[in-house]
Amino acid sequence: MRRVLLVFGIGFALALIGGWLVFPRVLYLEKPQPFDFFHKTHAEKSGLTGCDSCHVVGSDGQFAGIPRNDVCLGCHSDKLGKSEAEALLVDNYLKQGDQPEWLIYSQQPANVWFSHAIHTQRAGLQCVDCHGNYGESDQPRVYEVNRITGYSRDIWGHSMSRLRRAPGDGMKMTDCEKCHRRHHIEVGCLGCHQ
Amino acid sequence: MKFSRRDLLIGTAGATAGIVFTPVPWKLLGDVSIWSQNWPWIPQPAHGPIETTLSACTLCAAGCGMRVRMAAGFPVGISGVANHPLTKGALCPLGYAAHQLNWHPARLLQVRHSGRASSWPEAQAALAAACAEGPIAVVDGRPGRAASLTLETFAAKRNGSYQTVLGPETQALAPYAAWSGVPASALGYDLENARTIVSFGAPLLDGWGTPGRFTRLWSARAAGQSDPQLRLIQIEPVLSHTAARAWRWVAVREGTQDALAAALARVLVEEHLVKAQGPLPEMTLEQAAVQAGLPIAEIRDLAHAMVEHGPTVVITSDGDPAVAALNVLLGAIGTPGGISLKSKVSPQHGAASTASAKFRATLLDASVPWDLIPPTQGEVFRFAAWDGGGSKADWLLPSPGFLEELTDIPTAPTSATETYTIATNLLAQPQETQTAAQFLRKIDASLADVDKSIHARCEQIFQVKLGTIYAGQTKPVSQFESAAKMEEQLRKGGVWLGESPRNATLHCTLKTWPATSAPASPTDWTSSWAPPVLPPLASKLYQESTVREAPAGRPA
Amino acid sequence: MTARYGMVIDLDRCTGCGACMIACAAENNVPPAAPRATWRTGVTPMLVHTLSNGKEGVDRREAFLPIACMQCEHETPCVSVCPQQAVELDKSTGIVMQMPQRCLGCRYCMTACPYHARYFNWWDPQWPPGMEHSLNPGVSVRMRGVVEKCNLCHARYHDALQKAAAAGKKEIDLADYVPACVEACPTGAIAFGNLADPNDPVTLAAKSPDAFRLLEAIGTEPKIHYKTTQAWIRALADRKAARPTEAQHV
Amino acid sequence: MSETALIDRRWIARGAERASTSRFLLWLFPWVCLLLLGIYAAGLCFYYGLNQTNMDNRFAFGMWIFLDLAIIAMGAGAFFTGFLVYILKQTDLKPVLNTAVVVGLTCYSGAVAVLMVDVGQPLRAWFTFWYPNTHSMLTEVTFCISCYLLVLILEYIPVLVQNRQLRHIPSFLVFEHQAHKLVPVLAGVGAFLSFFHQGSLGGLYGVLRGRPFAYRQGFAIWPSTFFLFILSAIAVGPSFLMLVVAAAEKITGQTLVDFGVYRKLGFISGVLLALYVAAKAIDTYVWLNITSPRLGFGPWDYYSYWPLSSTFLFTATVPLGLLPAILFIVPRTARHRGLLLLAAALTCCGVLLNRFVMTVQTLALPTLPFDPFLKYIPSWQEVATFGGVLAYGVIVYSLSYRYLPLFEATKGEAKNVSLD
Repeated sequence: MRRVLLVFGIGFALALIGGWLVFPRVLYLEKPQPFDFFHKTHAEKSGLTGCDSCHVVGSDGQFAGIPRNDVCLGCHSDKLGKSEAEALLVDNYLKQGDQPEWLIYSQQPANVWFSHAIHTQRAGLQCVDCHGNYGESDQPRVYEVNRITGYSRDIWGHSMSRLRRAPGDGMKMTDCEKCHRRHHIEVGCLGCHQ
Repeated sequence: MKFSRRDLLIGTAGATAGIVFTPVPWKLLGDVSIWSQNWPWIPQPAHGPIETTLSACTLCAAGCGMRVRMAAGFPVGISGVANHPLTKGALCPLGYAAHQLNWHPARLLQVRHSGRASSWPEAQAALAAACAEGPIAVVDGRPGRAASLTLETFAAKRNGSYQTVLGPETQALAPYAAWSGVPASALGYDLENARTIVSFGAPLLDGWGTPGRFTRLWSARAAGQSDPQLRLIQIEPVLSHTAARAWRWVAVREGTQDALAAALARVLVEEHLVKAQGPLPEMTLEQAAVQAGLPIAEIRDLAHAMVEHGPTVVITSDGDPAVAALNVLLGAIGTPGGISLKSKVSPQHGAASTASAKFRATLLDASVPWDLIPPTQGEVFRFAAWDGGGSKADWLLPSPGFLEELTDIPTAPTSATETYTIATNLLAQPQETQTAAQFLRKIDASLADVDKSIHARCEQIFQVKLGTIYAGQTKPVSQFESAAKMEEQLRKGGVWLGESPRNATLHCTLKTWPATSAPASPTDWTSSWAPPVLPPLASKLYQESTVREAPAGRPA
Repeated sequence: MTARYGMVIDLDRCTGCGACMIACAAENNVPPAAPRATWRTGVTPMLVHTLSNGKEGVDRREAFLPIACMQCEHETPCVSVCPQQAVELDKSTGIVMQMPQRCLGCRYCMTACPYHARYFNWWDPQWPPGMEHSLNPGVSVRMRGVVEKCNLCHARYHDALQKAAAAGKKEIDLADYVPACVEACPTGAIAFGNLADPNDPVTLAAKSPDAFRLLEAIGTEPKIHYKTTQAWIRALADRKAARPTEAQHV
Repeated sequence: MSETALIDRRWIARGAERASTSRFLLWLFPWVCLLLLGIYAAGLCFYYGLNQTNMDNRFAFGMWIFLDLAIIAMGAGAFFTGFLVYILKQTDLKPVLNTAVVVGLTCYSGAVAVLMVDVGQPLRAWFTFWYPNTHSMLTEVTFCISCYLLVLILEYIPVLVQNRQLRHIPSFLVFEHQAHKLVPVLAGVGAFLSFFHQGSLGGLYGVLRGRPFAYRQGFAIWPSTFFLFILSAIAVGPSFLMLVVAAAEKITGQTLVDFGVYRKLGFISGVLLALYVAAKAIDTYVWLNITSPRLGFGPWDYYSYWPLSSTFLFTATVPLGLLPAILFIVPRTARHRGLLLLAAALTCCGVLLNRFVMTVQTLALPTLPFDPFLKYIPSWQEVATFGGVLAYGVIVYSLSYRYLPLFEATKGEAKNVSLD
C-alpha cells in the first residue's frame, strides 16, 4: 500500500512540475524586437517627460500608438551616440524611410475595441494604471507570444496562476471587467468588442 | 525493487490527478477556443489611425464626389460627399466597394501581346513602328480631360485621327446635336426645372447620368406623392427598377417605342396639345397603336398626361431620333426644364467619328468601354486596368487602377451646367502600369504632361472668372486671389460649377419626321457584351439576394 | 440619457438599387459571396427583398423592402434563447448586440428570429489575394461557423463615442453616428435617429399613419419602422394579401 | 477454433450461449462500415464547415436536430424504466432494465455527438458552461443532457464490470458492489434530470414567439410543449424499449423476457399515450384559437401548404396516437404479440412525426408576409453522419448483449451477481 502511495505521489509530483515549470516555456515563444529601445534614456536625456510627448491622442480621439519615424527624426536626424541600436535605427529605418515593426506588448486582438481617449479623458486614468511604469524601463523587455493564440504574453500576464500581478501585467477581459465593475460602468459586449 | 506494469498504471493515475492542479488543461482549453476566434487563415484588418480625404470617383464619366477613408495607406471605406452640388452625397452601388477593385482577380499588371506576356519597351517599339508606317487612330472614351489633350495632339502630329466614344447618355443627345449643329457633349438636361419627365427606357433611377443628381431630385419632388411636383413617366416593355417606382409605367411592346412616339406626335399635334406645327410621321395613330400594342385611348391619355403638367422633357435611352423628335414638338429644346446648352468654358468635342479599316493601328485609351471593339485590320493597342476577357486587342497595356491615377473629370454627361473636378492619385501608381498619355509621352516627349494640362485648365477657369467652387462651402471663382489657391481646392476634392445653361441660343428645326435609326453607338463598332469587372461585393446583389440578375445572365 | 436608435424606411423611395447592401458589406467586412452561396446561404446583414402584388403584365407592381436587424425592444427573440450570452440588448443604445467571438454557432437565435435578419457564416470568409488591405480596421472579421447580423454599424458608434470623449462631452453627436446603409441610400429612403427623443424627426415619422412595422402583432417592438402610401404594399405588409410561391420568389 | 474465436470466447460469460464468432463479426461488418462512413461525413463537416450540409439561414436547424429530439425521446425508456423499477417499485420490469440503460446510453451519447457536429464552433461549446444564459432553454438542455449522460455512464458501469474478464479485477468487483447501492439514487437523479430536459427540449420551440406555429403559452416559465414533450417521451420510451427487445429476440432467436413484461410496457405506453393525445388536443385547440391569433396568425397560415398540411395534424393524433393507445389498453388486442409490437411501432412513428412537425415544419412555414414556403433536403453528409450514430447504437448494443449479462435468461453463470 505504501508503495502504491509512493508511485502515485511521484506521478503527481512530476505532473505538477511539468505543468507549472515546463508548460509555460513550451507555450510561449520569445521574439526579438527590431532594436533595443530605452524609455528611461529618452526621459532623462531628451527631457521628454510624460508619455504623451510621443504617444499622442488626436483631436478626434484616435490614439497614434507607437510614434512613426517622423517623430524620431525630430532628434535622430543623424546618429546620436555610438550604440548599436542607434545605428540600426538610423541606418535601417530612418534613412530607408520604413517603419520599425515593433511587437506591441499590450496589443489587444482584432476583436477588441479600446479607446485611450475615453479612458484617459473621461475616466481620468493615467498610462501607468494599465501599462505599469514602462517609462522607467532601462533594459529591453522580452516579447513572448503565445504559440496557440498569437497573443502577447502580457495579455495573460507573466504568472501562470495570475496571482500577485503588477499593473500592465495581465490585460485579459477579466482585468477590464474588474475595473469596470469597481466603478459601476456597464458596457455591453460591443462596448469593448468590435 | 523493479518497476512493474502496475506501477506504470498507478503512476499515470497520479500524473492524471496532478495535471488537474496545473494550468495545462485549463489554459489549453481556453487558448484553443481563442485560437478558433483568430484562425490564422482569416485575414485581419490593418492597424493604424484613419485619415479621411475627399476625391472624385473615376469609375465612369459621372465623377461623383467621394469621401475616402484611408488606413495604413490603403482605402478602407468610401462614402458620398454630403451636399456635393452635383451628386448630393450619393454614389452608385458599385462606388461603395470600388476601393476593392485594385485587387480584383482580373487586374491587369502585365503587358500582353496577342495573349503572351510582353514588355513596355516592346509595346513602345511596336507603336513607333506602326506610326512610321501609316496613320493611326487614337480613341478616347472620355473626351475633355487633360489626358485627352495629350492623345489629341499625338494623333494630330502623326496625321492620324483623334476619335471619341461617347457614353450612352451623351449618345442619346446625338439627334439634337444633328438638328442644332451643337456637339452632343455641349448639351444636357435641365432636369431641375422639369415637371414631367417622359423616359423611353432610360434607367433614370438606376445609375443614369450622375446617379445622385436625379435620385435626390426625384426623392424630394416625386417619391410617395400621389400628385407629385415631378412626374416620372416610364415607357418600357419590362417592369424595371425605374418603372417600378415611376409615377406611371407604360408597358410598350419590345422595340416599338418609335411607333409609340409617332402615335404620341399625332395626338399632340392633331389635338393641338402643342403649339408646334412640325412635320408628322406617315404612320396613322391606328397603325402606330397596333404596332406599339397599346389601346388608342391609353396613348391619347398618355399624350394629355405629357402636356398637362409642363415643362415636359422626353429622355431616350439610345438616342432614337423618332423619339427625340417629341422634344421638338413639345418645345423642350433650349427652354427651362428641357434640353439645354452648357456655358462655353470647357473645350468641346466633335461627335464620335468612327474608326475604319484604313488605319495602320488603333490605340484605345483605358476610358474606352471594354466591350467596344473597333472594326480594323490594323494593330490594336488597348489600355485597361482590368482584363474583362475576350479582348480582340493585339496589345493589352496595363493602366493604373482605381485611385492610382491623377486625372481631371470634365462635365458629367446629361449635366446642364459645366463642372470640373480633379481626382488625385491617393495610391501610388504601380510601376507595372502606364496611362496612355504617359506611354505616348515616352514616344514623343514634346506632348503635354497631364499634370501641366490640369494646371493650365485651372488657369483657364480662373481667367474666365465664371462659376463657383464647392469644397465644404461654395465660393465664387472671382473671390479666389490666385489660380494656385483655386487649383489647391480642386485637388483637395473640390468641384467647379459653371454658369447656368444658355438656353436662348439653342434651336432645333425638324424638316421631316425622322426615320428610326438603330441605337446610335458608332454603327460599325461591334459591341460583344462581356460581363463587366465588378467589385466582388456586387455579388451580394445578384448572388446572395434577388435584387438583380447576375451579369452573366444579361443578353450579349 | 439612454438612446433608442431606430430607423424609418420609406418604401416609396426605395428603388432597390442595392447601395445599402454593398455599403453595409464594405463597412462591416462582410466577404464577397462564396462560390456556392445563394440568397439562402449568403451573409447580407442588410438585405433588400423584392415585393410584388402577385399580378402579371401591366397590372404588376413591384416594391423593394430592405431588412436589417429590427433591433426588437421587447422580448427580443434572439436574446433570451442564446445559451451563452452572445446576444444582448444594450441598455444605453437599444442596439441588439451580436458577439460572434462568443457565439458557438448553434443557430438557435436564427430559428427564433421572425425577420430572418440573422446570418450564419457557412464558409470561411475569403477575399481575393491582397484585398484584405481594404478591410475596415474598426470591425473584426467573423470566422466560419458563427452567426452574425446588423450591429447598427457599431464601429461608427465607437468613433462617435471616442470623438465625444476627446471633446470632453458625455453624449455623442448624432451627426457623427450614421450607419453605412443610411449614408449610402441615394434617395434618402432610410432615416436614422433616436426614437427615445420625442422631437427627433424619426420619432415623428414613426408615428405617421403611413408608418408601420413588420409582424407588429408578434409584439417584439422592432425599432425599424417602414412607411408607404401605396395600399397594396400596406396590405401585403399587414398580411392581408396572398404570398408568393418559392418559384415566384427566386 | 481460430485464435480470435478463442479470445472472443474468453470474454463471454461461461455457459452463456452466443452466436459463433464468425456469425457475430458478419453481423457487425455492415454496421461498422456505416459507422466509418458516418465518421468520415462528420470529419468533412469539421474540416470544411457546415457548408457540407444543406441547411441554410432559413433552415438553421435541419435533419440533425429533428432526429436528435426523436432519439432522445426514444431514449426516455432508460430513465423511465429506472424510475418505475426503483422509485415506483415495479420490480417485474427489472429484466429489461439493463437494456433500457444501454439504449439510453447510446441514444444520449449519439445525440450529443451529432450536436457537436451540428454547432459551427465545437471548440467553444464549453462557453455554455462558463457563461450560461439562464433564460435559454438550450442552456437547460445542455446542462441536463450532459449531466444525465454522466448518470447513464455511472449506471452502465455496474453492468459493464460484470463481464467475465473484468470481474477478475478485484477493485472493480468492490466498486460494483458499492455501485449497486448507488443505482437507485442514480435512477432518482436521472429521472429528475430527464423529466426536466425532455421538457426543455419541448420548451426549445415552445418559447419561440417569433415562430407562431411553435409558440405556446404555458405555466410559469415553461410553455405547454414542455409538458407535452415529457408526456410523449415517457409514452414512447417503453414502446421503443419493447421494439428493441423484440428485435434482439428475433435476431438472437432466444426468448429474453416473458410476454408479461411486454404487456406491462405496452399498457404503460398506452395509458400515457392516451393522456398525451388528450392533452395535445386541448393544447392544439387553445393554440389555434387563442395563442396563435394573438400573434396575428390563423390556421390557414399553417395548414394551407402541401404536403405539410393539416393531414399531418390528423395523422399525428389519430392513426399514430389514438389507435396504438387503444391497441395497448384493450386486453383483446394487447394479448396479441404482433398487435402489441405494431402499436409500439406506431407510437414511435407518432413521436417521430411530432418531432418532425415541431422542428422542420416550424422552419418551413413563412413568417414574413412576402416570404414563400421553403423546402429543404438534407445532404448525404447529414444522412451519413446520422447513419453513423445509428450504427454506433447497434454496435454498442450488440457488444453489450454478447459480453454482458443484459438479460437474466442469457446470463450464463454470471447469475450469482444479481442486480440487487
